[in-house]
Amino acid sequence: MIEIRETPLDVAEVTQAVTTPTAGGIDVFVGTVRNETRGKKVVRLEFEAYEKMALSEMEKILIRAREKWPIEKCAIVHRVGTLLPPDIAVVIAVSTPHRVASFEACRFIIDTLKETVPIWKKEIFEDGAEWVSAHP
Amino acid sequence: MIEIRETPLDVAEVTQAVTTPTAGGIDVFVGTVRNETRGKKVVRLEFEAYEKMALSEMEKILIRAREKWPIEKCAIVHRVGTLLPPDIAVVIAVSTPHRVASFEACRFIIDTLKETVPIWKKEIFEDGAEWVSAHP
Amino acid sequence: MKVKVLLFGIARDIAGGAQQDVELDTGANVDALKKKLTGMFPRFNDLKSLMIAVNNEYAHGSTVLSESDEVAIIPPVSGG
Amino acid sequence: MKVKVLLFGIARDIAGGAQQDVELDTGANVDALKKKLTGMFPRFNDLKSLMIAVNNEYAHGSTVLSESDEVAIIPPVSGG
Repeated sequence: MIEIRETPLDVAEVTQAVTTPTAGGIDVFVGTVRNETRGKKVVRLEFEAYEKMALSEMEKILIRAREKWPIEKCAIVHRVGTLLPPDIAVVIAVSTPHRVASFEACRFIIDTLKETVPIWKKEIFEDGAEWVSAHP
Repeated sequence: MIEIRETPLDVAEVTQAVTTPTAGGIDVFVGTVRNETRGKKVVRLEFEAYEKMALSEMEKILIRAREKWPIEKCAIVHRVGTLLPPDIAVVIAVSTPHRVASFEACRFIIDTLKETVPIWKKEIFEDGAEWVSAHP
Repeated sequence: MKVKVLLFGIARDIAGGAQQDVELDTGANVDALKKKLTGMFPRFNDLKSLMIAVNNEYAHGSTVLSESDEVAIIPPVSGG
Repeated sequence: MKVKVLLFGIARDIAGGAQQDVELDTGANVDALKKKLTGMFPRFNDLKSLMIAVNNEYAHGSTVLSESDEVAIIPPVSGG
């Protein structure tokens, strides 16, 4: 399950998608919108994606994760559009036969997603806006 | 949120319980019932708890986790009674301002729970039953 | 004195019941209780570990027991 | 040749639009495109990084472009 959606994300749905009787552990990472960053109040976030490439990069991450860990099922669902604190921006779920691998794989997936997947977020403050991580 | 229940666990409910606008990352661990162990088919599991002490030991684990990581909210909900693959036995959720701490704390909590919390599971096979980890 | 001991999991199966009264000398400690119990139920010796909880806390061997304590046998745990 | 370039995030804001036609010599590569773009929009130089994707894959500087390619500017990503 790899998706980009404009509608609210459902943690139970994504967890269900990776649930299988052969797995004993599922790790789920839920990225939520914080109401402040670097001491400034965040009014809302605007997420946008280069959707076709983003889906392809997510697919590559899951392939790499499957090479490293014995993954039963895994899922990445990312939201785009306007989000308010504490809306869910991303849900990643990984099921593995034993739990340690689920934690390691899930962390690898979110870490890599933040480096490679073409999705951008703009933080809207009360007095301005900023594309996150754009400048050194 | 620290609970022991006989009814099915709800991942969304536990995640919701730790969601807060001050956190940016939530890690959720979901322990499910596997349909086989050491090559044998598992028909069902029977979980039992020394409930009062189990709740108290879970509370201690969350206190220790809060000493180690900047946790916003955390929750442990464990199920008891008869479970079938792939039912959910435990849900642990941790929200932190930044994601790395949520992974580390969640893993610490499930690792410690498995060592200290007085809950027992019996695996029922087609040809017998066994209390897990009871013997060397 | 008579101490009521709660039993769980495999310990309950071995003892054949969820509660067991154990006669101990007044002032006996947790180690004395464990010795008495393994004498009554030698299969407790086969377990990977055998902890005693007193009033919902893991107890040291030197913890002194009284009749009013809530005492429980904690065989190896396997939650999660 | 004329290459159509898709722009996202801060790159779109800097260029003032989600798509930009760029005139390049036939056989020009990704490095040549980046040079042209930073010439047209000097504020691209202020970004932490500037990647080019060709047909939905991150491209090396030596990748040769053609008019039929789907080319996109990828400013620093910030999903998750």
